Amino acid sequence: MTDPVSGLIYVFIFPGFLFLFIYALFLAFLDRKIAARMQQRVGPPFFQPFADFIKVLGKEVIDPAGVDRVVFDAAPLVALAAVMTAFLYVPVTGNSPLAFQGDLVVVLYLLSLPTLVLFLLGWLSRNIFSAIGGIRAVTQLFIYEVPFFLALLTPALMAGTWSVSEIVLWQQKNLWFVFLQPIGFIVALVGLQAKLERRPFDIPEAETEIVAGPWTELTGRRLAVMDLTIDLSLVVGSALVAALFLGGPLIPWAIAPAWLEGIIGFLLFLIKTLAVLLILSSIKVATGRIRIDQLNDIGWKYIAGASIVQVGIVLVMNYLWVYA
Amino acid sequence: MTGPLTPDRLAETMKAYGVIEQVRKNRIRITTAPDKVHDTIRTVQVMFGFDRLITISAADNGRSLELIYHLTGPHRMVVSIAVELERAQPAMPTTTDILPPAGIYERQIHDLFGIVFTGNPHMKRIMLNEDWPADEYPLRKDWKPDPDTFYGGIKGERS
Amino acid sequence: MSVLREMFENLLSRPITILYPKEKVPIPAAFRGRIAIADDKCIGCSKCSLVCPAQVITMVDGPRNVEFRGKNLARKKRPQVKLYKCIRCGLCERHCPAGAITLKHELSGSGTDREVVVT
Amino acid sequence: MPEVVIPIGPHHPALKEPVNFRIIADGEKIVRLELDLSYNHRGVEKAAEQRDFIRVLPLLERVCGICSHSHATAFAKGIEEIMQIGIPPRARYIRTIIAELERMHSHLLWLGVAAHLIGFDTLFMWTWRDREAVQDTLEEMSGNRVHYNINEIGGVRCDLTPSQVNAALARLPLLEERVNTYVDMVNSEETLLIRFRGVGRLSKEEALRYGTVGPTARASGIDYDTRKDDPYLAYSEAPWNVVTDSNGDVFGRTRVRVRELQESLKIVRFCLENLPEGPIRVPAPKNAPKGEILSRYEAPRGELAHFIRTNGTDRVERIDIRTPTLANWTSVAMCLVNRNIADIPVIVAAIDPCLSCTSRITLVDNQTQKAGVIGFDELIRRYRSRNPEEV
Repeated sequence: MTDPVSGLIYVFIFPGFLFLFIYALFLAFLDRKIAARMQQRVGPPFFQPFADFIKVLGKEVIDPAGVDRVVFDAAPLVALAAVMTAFLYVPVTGNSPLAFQGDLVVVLYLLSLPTLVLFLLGWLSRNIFSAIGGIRAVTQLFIYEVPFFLALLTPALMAGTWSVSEIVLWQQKNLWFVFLQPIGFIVALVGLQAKLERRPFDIPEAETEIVAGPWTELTGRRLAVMDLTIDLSLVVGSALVAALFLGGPLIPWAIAPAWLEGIIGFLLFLIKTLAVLLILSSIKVATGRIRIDQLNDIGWKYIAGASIVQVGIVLVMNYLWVYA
Repeated sequence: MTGPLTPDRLAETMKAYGVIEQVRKNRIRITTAPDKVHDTIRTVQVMFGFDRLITISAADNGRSLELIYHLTGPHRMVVSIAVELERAQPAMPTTTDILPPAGIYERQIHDLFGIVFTGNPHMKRIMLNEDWPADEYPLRKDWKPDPDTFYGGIKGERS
Repeated sequence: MSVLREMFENLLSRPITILYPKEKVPIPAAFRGRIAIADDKCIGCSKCSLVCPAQVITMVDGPRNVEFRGKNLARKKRPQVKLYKCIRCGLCERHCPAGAITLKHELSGSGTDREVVVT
Repeated sequence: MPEVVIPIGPHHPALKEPVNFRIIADGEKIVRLELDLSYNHRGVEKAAEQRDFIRVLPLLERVCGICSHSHATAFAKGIEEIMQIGIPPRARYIRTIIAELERMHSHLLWLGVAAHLIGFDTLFMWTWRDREAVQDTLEEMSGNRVHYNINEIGGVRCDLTPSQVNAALARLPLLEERVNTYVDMVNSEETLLIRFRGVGRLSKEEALRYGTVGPTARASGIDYDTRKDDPYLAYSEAPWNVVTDSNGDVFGRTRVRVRELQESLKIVRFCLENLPEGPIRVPAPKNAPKGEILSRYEAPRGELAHFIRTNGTDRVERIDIRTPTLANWTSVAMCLVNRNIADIPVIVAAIDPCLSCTSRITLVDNQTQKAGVIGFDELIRRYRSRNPEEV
């Protein structure tokens, strides 16, 4: 990082927390609006997620009997912090200055923290529904984690580097990975949908079966923070998939003035994350919730199988590439 | 079972069990004694294939309590087996062993009319709330909601 | 996945829900709304209070002479309806010989005093 | 996980109305359950004995919100039979139209709720949007979307003007087209198939033995339909046929209900097109002669039985209402054992429970896990031992 001021701005203002907060609320609104319009409903106004966040923040915080208050307050904050730091390594207007060799693994690890926090919350709140919800959250984590990581690591395998920014650079020179590894792209999208516990995979908080799963006892600011975490991880997840498979914010041919390239890069970033969001929303609208044992069969048979096949193809292509 | 079942053929064979009357085109009503109800239903089930219990209705006609078992079968005929029980000690052998759904209706009739079904596996209170006075049976004619008792949260004022 | 095709058609078409305060839903002719009593036609026969299932119509004395089927009657009583207890079933309107009591198209509104009466 | 008691309590997002399950589950598998109803018991039968025939009909309509016309028509046709008065053909046709419109709006409502219970909210929104066409027709004809109050002893309260008939006919083509899309959607949509197929399977013998009625029974291949077995109103004249299915599981019940929608559309179109002219009411006497009748009616959820006894006054001496949901509760209890917790809402919704009907008279499932009372398997063992040739 050159000088501390631009570093601070990078971390806190522009592609950092403030932008992430606003963009997350916008994406949450867009997600609900697309789903509503697909069901021929009008849908919420653009500030609805922000209004929800403020309202829930103001609500009274109820501690269930016999619950360790401190941990119950701290857990959502841990999840929020994890997701926010994950966003710093994802390139927004060009390469992220904080990039280092292996930041892809860090981002993936930070993204899976909220699920563990959900399990902890479920177990902590001493309520039968949240306990079952917590167990389901962790079971689902084991099912989709392996294929999701494999799908996201195959671009790194082909690009030969473990840093998200360098993968984006590699794609700038050659093809985007969505054309090179289509199966990996599909598995990544399905894994992302499962990580965010959205419609086909929202088994942990299946409201018609176990009230709200781990979310049952969350009230007031805890609920607001956890909701925000899920919205943030939607942004981080779709930005990550956009960066790894759709070429991120860089354009193949260079343009003279540096600041213009930054703006175009940012616009590209927006367009690509919105494209990923459109796909995720339509998955959410088109499907119904599946049971945890069905997820087990589908998860291990098809999704894991597909990601292993993808890794195989990438190894073969690497082998040919090196000797071609 | 020679040929399709006709009301008079059914009436003929069931004459042994009690008074028969033809209520409507396809309906027969048999009035029998309480202890003969069980095997009346048995013969009707086995010989004439009445495999479905429509309902067990109970009524209080002032003098005595009446129970009517309505059964129907694939031939679309309805047989109603009626039985009369005296008011003081209304008791009946249960029919849950030959009609599983009967367990449901018997427990409800027991709550509302106080007819005891001997042999019903679990005569738990089902319909009225827990603090309902045990010996009061609301649907009997002589029961009136007396104003000062509390019926599950509502004062018993006259409707 | 026939659902997909219809979903994307809906995405581009107008939503079907009506934003109530701005656009109003048309009220059909037979709608049973707020009760209204035409005092000039009422002959005080108290049929409506007998027929009312919720027993909210009480007859209060209201002497008046009324012209009914050519004859001139001096009626003694007229109906009074507890507005917020009325279930708007329309039986009074159906059984009133003089067509005095009808259900309008407006809603009966809401209020705290359950004994509010419409005469 | 040790055996855990999960209270799917009276207030639960999956249940539209208050019913209480105490599920004893081992992990995700349900081991035993105890079901308890009567949370909105209102003593309708006692109240009905104190109202004369004009004032009792609105009360009976309020036994249930969704099948209000069923209760009123079953009662009215029972009393008319005791009084031996025949209602004019136009009134019969109007009652059939309202009955079938009520079946359509009840089935569409159920399809939406079933989709919502497995999280498929899109179908929920679409079915309830199409249901509005049925509700608008009902509101135009009777003045109210739910309690139509169209019945009277001796006929119908208000007539159908030609404009109402044409407005209703104008809505039918769109409804038919939408219902056809739902029929193939139910058969081909993977999201529904994966959650409905094989869940809560009832064989034909089990369905008969547990006394199930309506679409739940017809999905297991039993062709009982009171409109065909004991024809009333205009069902003998309208061209329609009984819908049965062989699957027996929730998927089968969905198919039966959706195809019944098509049949109802046919009946409504037939009745609207040849609505006979003539009066809509016959003056009915004030008192009914002494007598009793079992009036059977095919409500949207199954066969509804009103046992009515009159004693010569203008009030009913006894009315015993056995609603379809009550008859179906046993099959729910039997289907739920050793299923997943995730399947509870689906299986419960499959019989389309209408608790306000049932709560007027209630049921508790006959397996309780209290000490001293036999459990479910013991009940079956005793049942089998008593009549080996039966099972």
